[in-house]
Amino acid sequence: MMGINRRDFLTALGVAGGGSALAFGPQVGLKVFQTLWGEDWVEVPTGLETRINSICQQCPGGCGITVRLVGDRAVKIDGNPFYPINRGGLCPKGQSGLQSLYDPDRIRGPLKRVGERGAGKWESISWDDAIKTVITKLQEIREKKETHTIAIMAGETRGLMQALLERFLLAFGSPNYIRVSDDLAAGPLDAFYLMQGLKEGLVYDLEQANYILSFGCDLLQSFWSPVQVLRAFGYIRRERGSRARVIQIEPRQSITATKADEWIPINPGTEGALALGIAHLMIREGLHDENFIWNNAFGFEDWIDDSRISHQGFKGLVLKEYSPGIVSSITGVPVDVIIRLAREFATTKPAVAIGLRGDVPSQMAVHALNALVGSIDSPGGVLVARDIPVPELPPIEPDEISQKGAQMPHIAQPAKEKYLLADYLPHTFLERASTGEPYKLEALFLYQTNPIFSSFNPEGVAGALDKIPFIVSFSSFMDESSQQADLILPDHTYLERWQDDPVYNLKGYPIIGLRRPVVSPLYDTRHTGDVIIQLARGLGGSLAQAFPGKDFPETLQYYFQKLFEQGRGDLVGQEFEEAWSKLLARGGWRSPSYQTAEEFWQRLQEKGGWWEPIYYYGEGERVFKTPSQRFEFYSQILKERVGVLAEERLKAIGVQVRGDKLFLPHWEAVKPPESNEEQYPFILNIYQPLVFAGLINASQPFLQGITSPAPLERWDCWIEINPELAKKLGISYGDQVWVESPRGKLSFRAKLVEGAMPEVVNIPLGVGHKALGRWAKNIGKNPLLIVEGHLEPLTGRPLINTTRVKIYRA
Amino acid sequence: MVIDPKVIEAERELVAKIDQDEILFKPILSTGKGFYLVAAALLTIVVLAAYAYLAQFRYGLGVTGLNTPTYWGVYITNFVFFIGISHAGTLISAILRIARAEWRRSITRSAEVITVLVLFFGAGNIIIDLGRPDRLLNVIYYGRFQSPLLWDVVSITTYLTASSIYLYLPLIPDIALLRDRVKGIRHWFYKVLALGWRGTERQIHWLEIAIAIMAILVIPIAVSVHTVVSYVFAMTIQPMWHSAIFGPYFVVGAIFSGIAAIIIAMAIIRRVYHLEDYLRPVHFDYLGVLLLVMCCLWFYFTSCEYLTVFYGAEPVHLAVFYSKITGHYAPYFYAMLATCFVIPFAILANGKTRNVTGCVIASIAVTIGMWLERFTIVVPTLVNPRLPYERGIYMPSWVEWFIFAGCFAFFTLLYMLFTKLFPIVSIWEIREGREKSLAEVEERLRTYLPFKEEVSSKK
Amino acid sequence: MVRWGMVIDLDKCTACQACVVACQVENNVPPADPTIDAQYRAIHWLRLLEYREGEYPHVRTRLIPRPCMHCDKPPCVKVCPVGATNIGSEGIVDQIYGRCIGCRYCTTACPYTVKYMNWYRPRWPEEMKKAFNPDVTIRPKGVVEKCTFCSHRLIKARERVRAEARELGPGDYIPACVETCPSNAMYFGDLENPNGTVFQLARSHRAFKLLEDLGTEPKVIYLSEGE
Amino acid sequence: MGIVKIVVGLMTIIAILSSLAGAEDYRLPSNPVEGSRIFINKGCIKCHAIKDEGGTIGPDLGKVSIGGTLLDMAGVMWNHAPYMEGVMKQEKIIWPVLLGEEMASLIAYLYFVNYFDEPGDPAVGQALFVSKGCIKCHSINGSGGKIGPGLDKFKQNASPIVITQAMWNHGPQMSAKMSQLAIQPPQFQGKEIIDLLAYIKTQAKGRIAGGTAYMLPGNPQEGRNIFVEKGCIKCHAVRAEGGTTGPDLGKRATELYRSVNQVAGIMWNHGSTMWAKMKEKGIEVPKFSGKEMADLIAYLYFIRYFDKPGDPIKGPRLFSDRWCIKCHSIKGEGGKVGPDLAKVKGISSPVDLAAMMWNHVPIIYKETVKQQIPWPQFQKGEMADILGYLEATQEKPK
Repeated sequence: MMGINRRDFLTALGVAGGGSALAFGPQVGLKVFQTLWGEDWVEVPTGLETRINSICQQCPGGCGITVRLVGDRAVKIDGNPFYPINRGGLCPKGQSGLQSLYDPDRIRGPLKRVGERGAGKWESISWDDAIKTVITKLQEIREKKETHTIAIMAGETRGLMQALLERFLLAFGSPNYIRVSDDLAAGPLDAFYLMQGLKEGLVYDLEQANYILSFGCDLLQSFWSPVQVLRAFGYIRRERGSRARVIQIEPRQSITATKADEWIPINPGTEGALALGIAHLMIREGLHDENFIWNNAFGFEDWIDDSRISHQGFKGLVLKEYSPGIVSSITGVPVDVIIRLAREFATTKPAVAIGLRGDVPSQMAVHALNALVGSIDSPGGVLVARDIPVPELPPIEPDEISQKGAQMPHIAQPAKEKYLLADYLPHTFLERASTGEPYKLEALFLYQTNPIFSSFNPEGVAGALDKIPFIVSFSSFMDESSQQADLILPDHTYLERWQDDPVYNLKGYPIIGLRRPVVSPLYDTRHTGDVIIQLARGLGGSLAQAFPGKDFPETLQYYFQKLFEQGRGDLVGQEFEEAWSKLLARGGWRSPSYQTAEEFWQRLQEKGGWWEPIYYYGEGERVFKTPSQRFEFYSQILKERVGVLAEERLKAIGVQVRGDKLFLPHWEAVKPPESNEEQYPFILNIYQPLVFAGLINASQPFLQGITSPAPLERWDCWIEINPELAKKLGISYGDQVWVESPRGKLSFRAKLVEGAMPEVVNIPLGVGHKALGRWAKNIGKNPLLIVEGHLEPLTGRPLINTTRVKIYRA
Repeated sequence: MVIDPKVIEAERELVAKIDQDEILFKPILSTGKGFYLVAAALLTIVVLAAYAYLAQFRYGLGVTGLNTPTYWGVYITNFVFFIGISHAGTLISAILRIARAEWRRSITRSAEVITVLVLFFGAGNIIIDLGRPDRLLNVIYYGRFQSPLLWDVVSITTYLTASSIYLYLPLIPDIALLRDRVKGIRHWFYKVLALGWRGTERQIHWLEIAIAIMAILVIPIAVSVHTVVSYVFAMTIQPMWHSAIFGPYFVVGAIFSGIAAIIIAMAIIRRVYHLEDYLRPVHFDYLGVLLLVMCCLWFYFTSCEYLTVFYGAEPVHLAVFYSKITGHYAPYFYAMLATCFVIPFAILANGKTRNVTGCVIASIAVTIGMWLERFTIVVPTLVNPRLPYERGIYMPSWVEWFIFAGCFAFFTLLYMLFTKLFPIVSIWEIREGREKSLAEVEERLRTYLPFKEEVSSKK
Repeated sequence: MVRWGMVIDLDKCTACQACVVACQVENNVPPADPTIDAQYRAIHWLRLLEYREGEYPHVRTRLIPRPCMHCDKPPCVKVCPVGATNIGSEGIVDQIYGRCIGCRYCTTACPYTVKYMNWYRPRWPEEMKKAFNPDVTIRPKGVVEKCTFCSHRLIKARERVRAEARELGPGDYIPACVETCPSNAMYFGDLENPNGTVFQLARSHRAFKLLEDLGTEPKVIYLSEGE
Repeated sequence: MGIVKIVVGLMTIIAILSSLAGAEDYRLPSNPVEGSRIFINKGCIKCHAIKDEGGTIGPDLGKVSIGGTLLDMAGVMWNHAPYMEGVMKQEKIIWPVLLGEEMASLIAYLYFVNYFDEPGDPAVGQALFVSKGCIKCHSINGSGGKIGPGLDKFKQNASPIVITQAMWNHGPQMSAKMSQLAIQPPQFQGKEIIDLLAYIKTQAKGRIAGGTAYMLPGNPQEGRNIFVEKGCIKCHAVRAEGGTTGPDLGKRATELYRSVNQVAGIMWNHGSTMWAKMKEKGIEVPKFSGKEMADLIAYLYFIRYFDKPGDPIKGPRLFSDRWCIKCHSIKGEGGKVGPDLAKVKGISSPVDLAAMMWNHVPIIYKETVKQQIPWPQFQKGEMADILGYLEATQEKPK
């Protein structure tokens, strides 16, 4: 407690200079002077100073925050020193969080569209009316027995909120929960699935690694949980005994490449080939971890299956096809560098290779390197995060209509036998749904997502939204997609609401943060969880019974009560407590810092979260969920999925490779079919600066102000060109340059950077909004408008760095 | 040969008029339409400038083109420039007085007026440049003598006082003359200012002593003023500011621009008030020679400065250097070189072109050039900071241009008003020259050289 | 006597600029907008400098966070005509906004260009004024402002320590930038305390200062990148 | 005169004994781990680590065994106080002030740290599984004898104490089987049992309902109850209180000051003897469930923790020998720099006194330096002696 602060602002205003004006008499003089001088006074926040712990939501990273309040005003956000994700640190996004709370362009109450869609004409309505409108609409749909024609699109959300949304759909009778997550930030999750059989939980134990080989993963800028990586980076550099080496392989000299020990420029899209080249050398020189491969891997050597057919193994393939010479010619990386990398990577243990979620074979190639050095489920390698406990909600009993509706095919389901590895395609479903394939949507709810901005086809998505008769947005801000909505039911910002935030950290253990309101809602907004529950209650029947609490906070308390009953973990604490918990857990002990559920709930609010800081190595069953219960170089999961496909189908989905090679890590050029290399000689490389990774923070001026460390690159978007190339094209610094792809052209300000490859031009992603308030609207351009958006043949995931462009002076 | 007595009468009248220096009183006693037109035009500019300043006062210095790191621009350039011009007067007139250069008699007044008036604009530009002009008095309340800016405050105040006195002293006899000629309010006005001047021996004696003291006093003050002005820059560690020759360099530049200013002023007065008889080509010729000398000196200092920087080749200094030689400020730099050296040198070095027109052209060039010189000293250094910041290009805004123009207009207006109140050529000194100096010069010359009489008398 | 100093380990620094934003939030530095930024008038008491060397592919880029150096021999203090810029007994170079006359002599004299002018009255939308830190005055137009090592925190720390009847210890007073640094690359403390981290790091073989040859004796010490 | 002295002396002894006997159970901590929070909150962690985690300025308290009785440990703290005070002044750390209860809790925690096993080596365990002959009866992953149950049925992450408890519970049967099969019952030395348990643990296959099988650490108070309820006390005495069939465990306290599974191993090693004796006496072999064994062992572990009553003769002597008397007086006798120690208020146990001493270290240290008195050092037991004396001299409120 700090006591009361009472400090006047601007009292030291220069009255002295008003002397001449005083000639007219003090009062009049002062008035004249002030009018001329144009100064004003600022109200001072006063009141008791307090601190409240909560969880940041400026990105999905899940950092713990401590908000400093003076009276009822939040004045500063800092990291919560007890919170294991960030330990008191906070990234610039977290720091600028108050600008989201106090954004002058926030939506201040429920809005109903009047006039044309997208015309921006709104009418304020009461919450009761708004909810009634939605209920009426939903009842209509229900009466038509078409409950499956509603869908919820949700962005980065997890935990109870996701559970409630899914539960609402299920109880209502729709399978269409569509989670849109920021794929750029994830690691090679598809490879993780194909080779280890797990869909989530991929973490890199950076803190214990000695050699980090990053294949285009812009760790320091666009990782899903930035502070964790930044913390780990500081730690491995200087805090622990030995200093880890970081190698960044990337076409652009990103901040990560700048801060790495070495930057290795590489032709875009060939990272997988380099990984295979490194694997080739490691195997040829016998540097791979034979022990791991013998005990824990499948498909390394050639093998014979049950039906006596012999198959090629990883070793054979790599030795045959990826000699350094070939790899060098594909990647543009000199042979000696490849040799050096292979030797360093194999001998500086623990080493870890980190990739991107690009094309599947490349992902597999990178992930295979981890197995080659035995860095799977070992300190300093790839860990498999322990499950985050999911407290159960009471079962629901949907009625007949709902049951029928929920059994309908998912609306975003890919067309049959296309995109084998995709359950649903959040990025393209809207475009398909607008054609009535598989069925038309009657209502769409948007929660924490802005598909018009973040999709590759803004016009297409906008057009698709146009065809949906009823759109409800829960956004707190007037973003592009909310502009197209019929009804906006604004949510609180993250500093005004209750929420849980389950997340795992880089050490692979589960954490559940408690986000709680630090200020009471500034405007007439409402928690979307409350709205969902109100809708359910309004609709009645089985829906009303589906929710255990009367509102979201009550449900949350119920949820944590269940967590308490599970008898796991403890409240978050200092590093010592982590070690102490581990020490106890090693002997099978646990000593929580609370006894009763009330105490748990109380202290949870004080501390900010719950954790179970335990990770065990060697739990083979948990780490390898593949058919062979081992790490699979030869992915049997993929084989099973592909197996049903005939030759022509493979051709149709664009997979060129056949036979065993298809199931092994390999490299194939991802060549967009319509690209003409002569006409469009450069590759467009889109990257995400830290402040806009996640694409939700463009409306915060502090972040716009630091988009780039370099001059003239703030409040704007730019194109990075190699100076030599620029000279050839007659472009100089600051010129406006047209960037033209087959899809269209945009002009950007030219920045000449030595750290750009001559054949690659780089553009940051994050600005270029057409809405979202005064600090985002019409600032910069969105390069996604000219991206061709090719889809990965197996996952249907868009590949953003395959577009070819030409550039010329505007 | 018989001469028409009418002609003789006319001639006699003319002589009497010349003796009475009627033409010098004319501007004061009668004012034409042209004056009002010009004054109105200038006043318009001044009002616009005042408006511009009011905008700046209200909204802050943001209305200028200044930025980070170009914190100083036109105003500081003006400040240095006007202070430089001020050397015109006092210094030239004082030196000429002390040197007893007789040709000075008709030009001292116009020079001294420039000094006094222009100093207001020099100091004024500093105040205009302040972010908080309302706190100006803090300089007195909290003044810290270690700041070169405070040295400036002191030396400029001193200089302003000294040069005002130095202007006023030789003005007293002329005011007395005017007092005796006019009636009404103006009589009363001149009576107050004349301080009871009767032209007695004693008064003349003391006046001459006072003028002599002031003339001597004003020279070191003038030199110090501009040295101190240069110290504002030289005392920092910024590249191409932190230079030991800045003191003399600035003084030379100041005298240089000062002479140019006098020549222009003289030319205008001569034309407007038809003073061809008083301000003769010979004056221009002499001043032209002086200007030529200063021009060479200026060039010498400039080359010293730039050559040492170039040869020393310190990267930070070179960055500034090249921004002037080949970079964004090259146009300014070469314009300065042309107007400060090439044009005046070409005109003045040649006796044939060193006529009135030639001198005026050269002077105008020098005036422009010296402003550019100050600009290229102030701005490029700031635009090229040591650390890798963005190089903001400084472009003065309309406010700055208006205030700049306003300063010139206001200065001209005040100068015009002065000519309407006081004789712009010192009448009594002209008369004194006519009455006493011929003999005195002859006497002086005798002390320089051997003369026949002396030889004979010695024998 | 205490001498406050900062050590920035560039090997740990990740150029995330959290310090930059933390500084702005803590010190009520107004956010820029496209116009202000294009006019080079954005104020960042702490900002990132970018040095680029070499040609593709052998490019070396260095990113250096730059607060005020709080020089022991500050050129800005020397030139201030009214003593608005001054150096405290504990080495913090501070700015008295109420005294500054806005002559900008200090800004031009500073070789690090760390001082900023309020060209206009700082502008905030009404809503964002709620986030003002009550401990830091809002600057009026026309005065120069700068990094103060968050000296208001020192004042508060002193009050707190006095209330607890003890001496000021390490960690009691930390500027906002150091507090937030996610990679723990920034250290702050007493340069005279031989047991302090800052003292020891400042003497590391990797230590260097910006423009050391100017003799301004900065109290911000950098640790170079690499082994 | 002589007789009077003896009488007074005897009375003092009785007073001290009775007060200590009363205090003993009170001091038996119910949750020794609680002290870990005091360890953090009071800032001990800034300088000291526990098993590698924490500050590096002071020694790692999880590694140096400062084991001993409660007051002995307080004595060790006291002895190092001037050094700590110096370091803390340098580091500008505030001297942590402790309440008596907090001090007891903290010391209990530090004492308790070694209760937890260091992790065993599964590889060694695997070898032991064969060499100790377990494999003859038990199987793991299908290989091994079929006489006993397969040992991979244990639940994953289960505490090893669950396994040792099961061993104990099945002990008589196993023992019978072994004698039937003429197998020598295995004896475990040192950490062998921990390695063996580590091996079994890695092979555990059982699923855990509800996600966890962690146990709360043993509760010595509960352990004491179990010791009585399960009838251990019938054969074993602790400090002469209890049966005499088995050895007095108070005398074996040092042996029992080991990690939980080592103690379990010791119990196992003596198992066949005990069971035989029990059979002889017709006592049913006690079975343990839940965390009973952990609690019991925690009690045994804490036996050594109890101080012996202070020596009434040594106490007063120490008071003058260790220069206390230079500053402090008792009932008016002694120095006047510090307070009269007989009049100090709020004392209910020697630990309170120890805490008070600790809290005043900075002041006392300053004074000792001023008066050039060496820092008083207390050897084993001496703290109990002097504090016992001081407590006995307290002016009890009537």
